[in-house]
Amino acid sequence: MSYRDSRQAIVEKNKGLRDKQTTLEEAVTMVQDGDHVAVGGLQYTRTPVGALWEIIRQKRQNLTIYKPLMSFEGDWLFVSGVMGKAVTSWFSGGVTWGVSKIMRTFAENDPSTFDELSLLGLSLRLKAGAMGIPCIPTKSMLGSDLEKTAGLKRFTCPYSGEELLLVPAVNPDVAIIHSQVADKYGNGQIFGPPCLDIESAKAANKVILTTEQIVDNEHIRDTPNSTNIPFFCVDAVVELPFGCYPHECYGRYEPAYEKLGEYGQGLLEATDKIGFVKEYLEKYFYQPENFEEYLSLFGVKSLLETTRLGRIWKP
Amino acid sequence: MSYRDSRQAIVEKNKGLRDKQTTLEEAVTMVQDGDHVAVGGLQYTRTPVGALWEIIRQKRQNLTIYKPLMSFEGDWLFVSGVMGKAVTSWFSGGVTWGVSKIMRTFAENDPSTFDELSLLGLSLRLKAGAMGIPCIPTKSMLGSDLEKTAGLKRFTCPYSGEELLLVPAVNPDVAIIHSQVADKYGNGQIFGPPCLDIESAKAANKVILTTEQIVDNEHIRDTPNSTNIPFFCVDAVVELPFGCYPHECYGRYEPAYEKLGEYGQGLLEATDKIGFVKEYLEKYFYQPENFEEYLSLFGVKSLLETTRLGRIWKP
Amino acid sequence: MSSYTPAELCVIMGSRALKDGQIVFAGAGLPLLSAIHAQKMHAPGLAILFEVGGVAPRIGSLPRSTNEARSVRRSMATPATVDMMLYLQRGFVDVGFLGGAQIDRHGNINSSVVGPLEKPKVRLPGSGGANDIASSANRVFIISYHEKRRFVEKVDFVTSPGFLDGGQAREETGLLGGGVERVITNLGILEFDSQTRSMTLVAVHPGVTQQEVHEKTGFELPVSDALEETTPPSEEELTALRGLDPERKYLKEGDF
Amino acid sequence: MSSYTPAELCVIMGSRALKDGQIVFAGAGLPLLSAIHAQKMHAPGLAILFEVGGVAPRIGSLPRSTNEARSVRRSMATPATVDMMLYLQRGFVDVGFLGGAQIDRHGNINSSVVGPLEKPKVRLPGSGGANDIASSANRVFIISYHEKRRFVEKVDFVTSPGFLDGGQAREETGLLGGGVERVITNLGILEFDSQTRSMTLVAVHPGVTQQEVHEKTGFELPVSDALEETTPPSEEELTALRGLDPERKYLKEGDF
Repeated sequence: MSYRDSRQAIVEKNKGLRDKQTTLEEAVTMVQDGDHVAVGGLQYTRTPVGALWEIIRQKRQNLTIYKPLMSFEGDWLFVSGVMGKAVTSWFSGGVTWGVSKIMRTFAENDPSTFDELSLLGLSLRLKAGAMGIPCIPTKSMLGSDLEKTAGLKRFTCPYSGEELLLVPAVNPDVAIIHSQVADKYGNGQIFGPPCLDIESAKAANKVILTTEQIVDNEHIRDTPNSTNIPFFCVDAVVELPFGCYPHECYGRYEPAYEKLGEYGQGLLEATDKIGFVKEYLEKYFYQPENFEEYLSLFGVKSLLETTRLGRIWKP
Repeated sequence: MSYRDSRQAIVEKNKGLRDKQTTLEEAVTMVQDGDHVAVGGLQYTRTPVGALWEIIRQKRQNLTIYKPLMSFEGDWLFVSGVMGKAVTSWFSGGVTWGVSKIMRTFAENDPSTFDELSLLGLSLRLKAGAMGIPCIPTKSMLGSDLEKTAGLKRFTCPYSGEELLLVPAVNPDVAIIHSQVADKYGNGQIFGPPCLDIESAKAANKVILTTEQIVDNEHIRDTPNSTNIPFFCVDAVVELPFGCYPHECYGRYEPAYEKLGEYGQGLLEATDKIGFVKEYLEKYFYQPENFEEYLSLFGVKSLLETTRLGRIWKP
Repeated sequence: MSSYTPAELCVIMGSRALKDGQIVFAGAGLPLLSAIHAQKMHAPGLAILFEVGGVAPRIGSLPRSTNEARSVRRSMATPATVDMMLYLQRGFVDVGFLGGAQIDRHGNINSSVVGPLEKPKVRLPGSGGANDIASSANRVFIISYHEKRRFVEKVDFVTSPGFLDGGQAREETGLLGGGVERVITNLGILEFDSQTRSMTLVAVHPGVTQQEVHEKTGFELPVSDALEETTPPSEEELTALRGLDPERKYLKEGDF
Repeated sequence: MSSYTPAELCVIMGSRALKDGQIVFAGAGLPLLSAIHAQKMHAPGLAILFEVGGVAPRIGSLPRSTNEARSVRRSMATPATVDMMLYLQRGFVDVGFLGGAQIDRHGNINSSVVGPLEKPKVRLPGSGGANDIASSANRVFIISYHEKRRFVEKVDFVTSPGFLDGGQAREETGLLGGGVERVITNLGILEFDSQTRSMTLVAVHPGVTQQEVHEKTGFELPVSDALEETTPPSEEELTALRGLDPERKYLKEGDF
């Protein structure tokens, strides 16, 4: 979508104070086949797993996904057919289970499915989009092969004579973000590092916000310094406890390392990698009636354990 | 100072975790005659009045001052000879006492003492400086006379074909900022709007941070989401309660409207405007032994009253 | 005009121009009163932003400036100034509401300098966020007291762009915001011709003659074929408004 | 090398290279252990930053990635990722500490692809923040296991720039960070010639022969006239280190 069209999308939408609470099913209908979608969090921290789970269930196809670093969810998005292209700085599973074999299968078979940028490069694409400018200069990636593969243009600053690269803005069709707290209007409060979620929320033309907990607007007004996603960016709000599980949500729960390990180790050992992930999707994504049933498959013990470990102010 | 020199200034300084507490007198010696200085706050909110008070007492000369909107402090900086040039989007006193006659006297006599930019334009000059880039594109100021008077260069985005202006970065020699809370390392927590203070702290080569209250580093670690000025930006920390008085400090005290009125109305009625400000400076700036004595001239009643009115969570 | 002041009239006309659900950047004084009045009367989902970092605050005591803690009272967020201004550039601000200023035929505003910049007759405070609002808000409303010295053929200095030299000049320069849509004065309402982008009288307030408007305008002012008379403020509108400024700091008789 | 593993040796050499007061961007694994070890041993004022948003955290349980809450434990601030990476660009990061990777004679690192990009033999995970660190950190240290397939004449893909084609190539392209200053391996320490910007062996660890280094390097490696032998890790250094990784997740015997 062009720079002007992306601005027009913001101009035209209803940004006012209205109740934006909805169901996960309904919220996800904002995402259309072929859309460019920014996904919040970073690697396996604060990934909006629940919203991606529903997108996979709704069988959206051929999305271009922007995420600062991709983790396990990248496997699921590729194998389900949801993701046609990953735009990221890093793509693998966890650290202990080696390089993602799913990423390798897709990217080695068709390199155009994985567009690599440096982390700052991708950050600045979203940042420029958030700032309402079509491009922004940077020193990063100069001279590297990423400069060429990303098709970046050189730029000489007319004031200083400095050589830089220009990174083009990106304005995704939708951003999907998970916050610890939000109100019904869409004021989101992310605790811990906001990753690129603030930039994504401003850059995207529409925003789906899932949250651990909906709070009263008066609580937001009591703690305005903590609001980092303002309501006028947001189009749908869904309360979704454990919405990042089995990834982590800062201050709420740690990653479910054991469950991630079952997946990671299983994939490592499987002969048919794609088949293994398809079975995983079948069991955990397509079969459950709803997100609570999904969580039930992992069990209460895991939820309690990750919660206990995830406490920030633990002694 | 050139883009490269400003980077080198950051590269070379000791940015580590060390006790940076010092006295107001000592901290202000970082500012040299002729320096470019970013001043925190906006109009009369969270102005670092105490630090400016000490700069005026130390008779620094010919500074270029960057402030998003200038208020009463602009009069004092001009008349004391501290400020040779104001770079700002707006320069007057308060709202009730008309256009600042001091600003008019200086700027009508020598227009080069007041460089006007739009608020976003000035914000982006500091933002680019903070981001470590020498310039940044914007749509603001296009076609206006500010484009010409600020000497801004046009720019065509090579990706979108959009016409924009390039705003040159500024990296002030020093930024002066007042926060509600800080630790000895210089981790500053600003509550309420941070104005352009975060950008200024990153853009400047040195940072003087005055604060209402020094807190233990463990308090900072308990509330890391509230830290908006990280320690490695900061070079000196000074505990200075009522450090914005008679301006306001969000959540701590409102402006001392009555005292500002005495100044504003007095200036309005004075025949010799410059003489009036000189007397004001003599009485409130040069004569007091220290900042406590300065505050004493306004009296306990005003401090208590502004504090009472400044409470955020008042019933 | 016996039962309301020019300021009250303008604030209520401003309030009526605002719609529910809009995001409004409002300056202190009459624009802010218009926005709060609209919230009370017909636009509960309208949200006000302030450049200092206020996001949909709940205004109590009227702030003397939009740049102080009173403008951030019960705000839903407290963004940095640069982020507030960038919301404009990204298209999030539906209405930029500017106060009185020197304004010309094409809606350009001068708040910088009367006379030549090199040798000013009067140096004014400057833009603040007004240039950015005029550049990038999706539409701009202006409230101004109607007098000849304010409504000039050509401003001495374009601080904030309207339609520049008229016609397609604004679009050609690359600006994206819609520009000035409406000027509300104590005499009537002015809009801009879609071709020439020249200010045109589209409505007069009750009891105001076209003659009076022409006399108080510093350039030849076209009049719309469909000139209307505005509906005077209702008692309900006036009562709601007066409750917002009980000390009548902004609503008093006379110019503003 | 009986009393310590190659990983332990490298971490301690890395720790010694760090100075008090430095701001260090460290990846998970050995670089992070070096930085924490330096803090404990000789650099209490050294601060570690993580791209996810950690600022001088107090690491407890070792994180499996630097991008999780464990890396933000008792952090002094939690900036956005873009802001963390921009600190690099502004010059705030004294040392960028990168882990093992394919590295060439001029210090260029490949973490993207083995073989041609259009038809990869192995697609690797990619840069993460490594390109940005290599581009803009004031200096870069690399820890790598020393083997022929890692130390190559020319990397297939320059993910992160060292000195590019050597000589003045890095400066000429406009990069500002200092580039790779030191490569620490389990065999010795390598630095870059100030003219050619080619990797040069400047020290070997106790018990390591030059011959062994040459055998395990995939290009002709110049040796410094002033070749030194490093001082082996002390008991104190080893004890401190082992306390940081009691499960020996990272410090175990073998390559890393």
